[in-house]
Amino acid sequence: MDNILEIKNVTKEFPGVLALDNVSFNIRRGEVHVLIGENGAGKSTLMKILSGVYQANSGKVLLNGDEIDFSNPKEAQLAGISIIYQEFSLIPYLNAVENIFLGREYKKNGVLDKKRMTEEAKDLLDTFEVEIDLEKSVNQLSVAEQQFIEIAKAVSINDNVLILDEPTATLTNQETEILFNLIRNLKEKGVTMIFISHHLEEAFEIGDRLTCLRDGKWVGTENISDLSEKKIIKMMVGRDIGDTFPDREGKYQKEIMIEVNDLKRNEKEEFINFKVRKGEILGVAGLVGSGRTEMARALIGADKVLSKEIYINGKKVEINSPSDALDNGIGLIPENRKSQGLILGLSVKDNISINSLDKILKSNLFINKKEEKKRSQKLVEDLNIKTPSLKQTVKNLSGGNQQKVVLAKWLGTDSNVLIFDEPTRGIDVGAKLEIYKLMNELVDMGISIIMISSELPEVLAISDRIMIMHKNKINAVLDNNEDVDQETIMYYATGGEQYDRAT
Amino acid sequence: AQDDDQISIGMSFQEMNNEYFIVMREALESAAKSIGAEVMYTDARHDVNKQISDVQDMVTKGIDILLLNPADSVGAEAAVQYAKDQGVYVIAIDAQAEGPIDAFVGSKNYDAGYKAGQEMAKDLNGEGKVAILDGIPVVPILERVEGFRAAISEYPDIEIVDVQNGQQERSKAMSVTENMMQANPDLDAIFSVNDTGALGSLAAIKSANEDIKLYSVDGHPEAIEAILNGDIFQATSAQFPRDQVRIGIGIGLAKYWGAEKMPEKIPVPVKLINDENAEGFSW
Amino acid sequence: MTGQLSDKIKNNNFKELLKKPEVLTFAGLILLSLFMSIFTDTFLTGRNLVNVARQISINGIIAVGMTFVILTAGIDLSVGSVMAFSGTMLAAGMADWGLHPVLAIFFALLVGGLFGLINGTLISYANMPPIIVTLAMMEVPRGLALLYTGGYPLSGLPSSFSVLGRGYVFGFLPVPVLIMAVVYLIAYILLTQLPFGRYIYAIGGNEEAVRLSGIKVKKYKIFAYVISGLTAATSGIVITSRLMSGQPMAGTGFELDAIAAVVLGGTDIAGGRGSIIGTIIGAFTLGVLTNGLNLLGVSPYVQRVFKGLIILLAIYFSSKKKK
Amino acid sequence: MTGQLSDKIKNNNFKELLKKPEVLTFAGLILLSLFMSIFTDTFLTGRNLVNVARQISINGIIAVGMTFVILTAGIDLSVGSVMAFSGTMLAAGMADWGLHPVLAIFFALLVGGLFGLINGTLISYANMPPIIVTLAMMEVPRGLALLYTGGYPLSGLPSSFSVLGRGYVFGFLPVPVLIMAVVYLIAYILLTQLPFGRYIYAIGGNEEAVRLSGIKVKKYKIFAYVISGLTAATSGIVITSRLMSGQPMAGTGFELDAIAAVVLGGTDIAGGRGSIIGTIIGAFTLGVLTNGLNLLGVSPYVQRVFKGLIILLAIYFSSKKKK
Ligand SMILES: Nc1ncnc2c1ncn2[C@@H]1O[C@H](COP(=O)(O)OP(=O)(O)OP(=O)(O)O)[C@@H](O)[C@H]1O
Ligand SMILES: Nc1ncnc2c1ncn2[C@@H]1O[C@H](COP(=O)(O)OP(=O)(O)OP(=O)(O)O)[C@@H](O)[C@H]1O
Ligand SMILES: [Mg+2]
Ligand SMILES: [Mg+2]
Repeated sequence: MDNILEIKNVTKEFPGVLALDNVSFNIRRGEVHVLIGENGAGKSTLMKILSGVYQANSGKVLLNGDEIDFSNPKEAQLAGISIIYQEFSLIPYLNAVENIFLGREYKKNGVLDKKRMTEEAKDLLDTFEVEIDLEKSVNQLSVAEQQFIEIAKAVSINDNVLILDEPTATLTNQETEILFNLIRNLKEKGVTMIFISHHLEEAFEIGDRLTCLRDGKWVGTENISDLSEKKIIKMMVGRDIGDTFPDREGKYQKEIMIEVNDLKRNEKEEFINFKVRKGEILGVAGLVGSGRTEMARALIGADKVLSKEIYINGKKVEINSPSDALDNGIGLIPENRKSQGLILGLSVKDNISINSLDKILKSNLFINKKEEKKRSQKLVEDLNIKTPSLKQTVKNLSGGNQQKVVLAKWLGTDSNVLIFDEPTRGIDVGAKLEIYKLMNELVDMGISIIMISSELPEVLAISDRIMIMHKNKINAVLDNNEDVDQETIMYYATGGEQYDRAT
Repeated sequence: AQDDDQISIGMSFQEMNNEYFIVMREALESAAKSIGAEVMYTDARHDVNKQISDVQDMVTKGIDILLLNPADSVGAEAAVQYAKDQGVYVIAIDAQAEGPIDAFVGSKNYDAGYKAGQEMAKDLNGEGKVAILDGIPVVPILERVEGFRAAISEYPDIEIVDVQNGQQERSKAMSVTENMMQANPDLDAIFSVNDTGALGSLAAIKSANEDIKLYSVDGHPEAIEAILNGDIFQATSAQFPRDQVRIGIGIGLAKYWGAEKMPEKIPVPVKLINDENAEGFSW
Repeated sequence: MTGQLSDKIKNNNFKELLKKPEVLTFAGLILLSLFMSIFTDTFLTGRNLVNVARQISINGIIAVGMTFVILTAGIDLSVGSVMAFSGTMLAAGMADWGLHPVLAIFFALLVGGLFGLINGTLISYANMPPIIVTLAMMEVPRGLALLYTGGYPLSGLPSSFSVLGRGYVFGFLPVPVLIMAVVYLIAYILLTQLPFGRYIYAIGGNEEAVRLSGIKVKKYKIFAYVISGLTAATSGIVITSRLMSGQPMAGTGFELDAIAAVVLGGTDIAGGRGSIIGTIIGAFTLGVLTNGLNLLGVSPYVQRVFKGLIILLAIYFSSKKKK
Repeated sequence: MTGQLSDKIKNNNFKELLKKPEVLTFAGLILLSLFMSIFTDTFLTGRNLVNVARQISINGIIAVGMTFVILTAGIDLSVGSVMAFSGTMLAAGMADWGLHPVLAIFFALLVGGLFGLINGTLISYANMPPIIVTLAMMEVPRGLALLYTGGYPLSGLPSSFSVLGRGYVFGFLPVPVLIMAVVYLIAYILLTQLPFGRYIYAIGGNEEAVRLSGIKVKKYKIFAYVISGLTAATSGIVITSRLMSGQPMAGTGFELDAIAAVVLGGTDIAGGRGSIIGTIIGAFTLGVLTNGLNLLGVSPYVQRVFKGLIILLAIYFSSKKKK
């Protein structure tokens, strides 16, 4: 087996951050090479260097033995390296065909050959076994559909090396399976792949070898068959962290904290009704597109509803906007932290205090800046947010730390009900554990948590009860006991009615 | 008012993209040159607030005499006041300015409108449908329209069927005229408050192949040329911008030298130019 | 069952159609025209419609370049000044330097394209915000035009040159309208049939993603501004011929009319979505509005109020649809 | 070792400081002033500096509201027209309806605020793009002003009223400058000391995130436009007093000057970043430029070219720093 890529002493510095520190390892021809590491370890940065987005400050990369120095992604593509970015990079108002062929349009007689492109795109997507409306602009498609279009785009360039930066973060299990089949197919065709994921089990499922980065440094490259999950985690965080999930305590109280009645967004939907007790974690499971996010948004008044009754501590409250929700102690930690959770250009402090400013007023008018700093500093310490200072703009934090900033913001408001929408999406194991622990601390304080998650192990490990949605309605609400497993949840999530254990 | 002996003259124009004012600037420069005076000028771009700033800056620079071509009669008062307070002699040119000005030099605008109206009535043999292409509502323009209306009122069979505003700007006047012709298909003649507007009308009438006679005020070289061409543009009441400036400077200098008994208002006559006397006319 | 289904499809298609903002504006245009036809007896005459078409040609042509720029999520406030400067240079070419009209026209286009190139380069390479670059560029070319002419309009153009602004083809179609039609046709082909057009839309949708796709974003963005410069110059040529003189002060405020036409035509001011057909509809709507109000004898002051309110109304409906 | 470290820190602080775009503009302003002091003997006189301050007060006040609006990632093109209408109503209040000046001033502010409210409501609730709403609103209030006055300036104001535009305090400080200073002080407190200011910045950074955080985004966005309407009206009051007449055509093109001041002052046209101190620096820079060029006796045509180029240069440097 020879090396298709040799990474030698690559160093990359951003202002104030050493993202990659003298990293060296090789990628073998035809393998699926898994790259792991905590948030901010430098994985995406390294991949962006390979694909010509960034240039290394020092060190070199050899492709088939020749040194490469791409100054833009096109050059990398021409040399056979393409990448699917962690952040979506589709054009929202163009359709699937237009996106797939962007930059390499077919022409006939000097004008666009739309027919040929449509046909080829269709063929390509057919091999993925997904049906995508080719007429619709991609911003009208689901996240998963967009993901497949991205992959189709990369694959159709017919690469030597395909880089997938957390492609599964937004996919369901089934969709992940389809993706893995695709990866196996490509591997058979001789495509070399670099695969980044925070899901360790995925490494075992499709990976050949694994490289781990920590704080921008290379930690090791091993055959996956020689590794165990525990070992990988130790490589990542540099120590044993014990279990991946904290112990579930289930100490919730009797009183109902929040009761949602007759929530309905439009005529086509059925009513949604549920309750959450004080100090309880209600897990919300369901397939992508089952309407969990939309339920949550409707609940806090971010979107319009047809009908909705909400009781907090038995008292009826009117929630017609997120600010009503805030006033009544309900907060949403949204699923897309960059576009919905953070003000990327503002500092850590400003982000954290944005919705608790009126709690710290001087003479009822002015911001008490000392108090603001103190409170923010405390939250940063409590949540162990890695940031050089309170003044750092959140844009420069890694994903996990950004997520914690959103959390800190809501902890600062003394809310009683917190809705976490995919709280651990794109977050490393260490940070995940911290977030789980934090949830436990919150429920200990009597806060109620609604946790929307597509990761079934997480739902099973954290929730007191599990609510399963299917096609915008609640299909089942289960007490989370020994009888409930992934299979049960999937059964209801796919529309099953009365679950019969015997069959 | 300044420490050195050289006389310094400043002129603040309401705008500087009309030949009328450019000619004034030329007269200003050549007159100043012949007496060895320093000269400066500014362009208010129709904004009287900018004009005040411009005047302040020129006064700061040390002018002795200010020729003020006001963008607005009332609004220019602050500029007049400021200049007077600093001991500068202020002569309003072309349009009246409020405040303690030393003199006003301007055309007999009422006459200009009246003469054009008379000429139009004569050409139409006392009957027809006519329209007014109005302009920016400042006193001289208003007086022209007044004069024109007075002349027309002497002819009961001439009807003013439309009044539209072309803002004294060529392309604007052109499209306004187009619409005017649509709304009044049997239009015989148009009176424009100035030549720039009339030239816009001319473009519209020509490309529509209509037969509508044009009358105006100013004496703009292109208008003279059009009159000589002889088909549509019939006459313009010519003003004498160079003379306005020359008289203005003269009065300013007299004041500067200490003259006390000076006329406060010097109306400059206008002259009707038609195809008979257009040859050789120029500002 | 099948009947129901096809009904549903039809219904959907119809709804889809209604979602296109330019369709809405088109409906508005029809309504407006209907209104004018009923309340004036001159609106619906051949001569008047030809007139309206000629009146909008200046703004219509400028709006083409503006469409390209706005699609890339940019804006070009310099069009009026560039138009004035190109027109002035055209007149200077013929009157002062004795160039053949055709040569002078090329020169004028070159001047317009050059300013587009400068705008585009500053925006693309120096990463300066379009609104500011082109705001500053409202001053420079106009200043140069005034400087060159000393403030005078430049006249003395060869009489043959008047055909571009005042002539007719087939006896009824004004040349400016023909020029406008050609410009729109070219723009239509560019935007819908060539990769270039794709990139223009894509850049407005997600510039970073387009860059990562290996497309030379900077180059195409510059092209958009060059096109805007060229259409401004084309308008400058038409207006110079119409007025038979180079007018350094022409085009003041034209940028706002062009933007209004583009946005009335349903193009998203934030870029990425829109169509050139929408733009011509938008330009016609503005033209019919002004013409109609004039024919109705509405005072120019009231016209301003009307114009503002109607733009608001149109955008209100189209932004409601978009949601 | 420690010496080195503290050097490094100092260096860093200095670099941080230089990164603030308003610092850059301030340096530019100093440079420009230095240049003018050397090349004219009148620039650096008390009287002239007072003049410059008074000259910029109109634009400086409008630029305050513009700063709020731009910080929220919006824009307000209607300021010039709102200013004209407020000023006209103020004059009408005193001259036509015999209102006491103080009452008339309140009325003018009310009118300005009302137009801000309309702009803001359309932008916030109807979700219409700011550039279009305020573009259309360039026409409406000016049309109303012209309609009311019939196009004439409205004069006949009580002479006591002239103090706001022409008076002095302490014998040397022009009242308009004092008014401007007060407006800036209030704006500074609003933006830096109150939650409101934080929200304004945050909304410009990521409106959706702020909304989901439970902040009443729509309300605060409307406030920004109301403030812009109020500062436009304040300018209208000052200018009406300076001119002792209500001028329906005042303020044409003022929106561009205000935007230029805001952006020269380092505020990001895309919202979320900037400062009110930068804006006053920007306004002064523009003022010194015009005043200096006048004092240098530069021809008005060349002044246009210069002004455009200097804005370009300033933005070039500040956008380079930002990167
Ligand atoms: N453009 C940038 N400017 C400044 N710092 C950056 C930039 N991009 C990345 N960084 C920093 O470089 C470090 C590595 O980031 P990178 O995105 O490579 O991490 P990652 O391993 O992909 O993390 P994740 O798992 O969260 O995606 C982080 O500290 C990040 O904050
Ligand atoms: N911008 C959009 N345009 C059109 N449809 C959308 C859009 N966003 C979401 N949808 C659709 O709305 C439905 C519900 O989506 P929602 O995000 O609520 O699902 P979810 O259960 O939260 O899934 P996820 O795991 O992706 O968060 C899906 O069918 C999805 O495809
Ligand atoms: Mg990453
Ligand atoms: Mg979701």
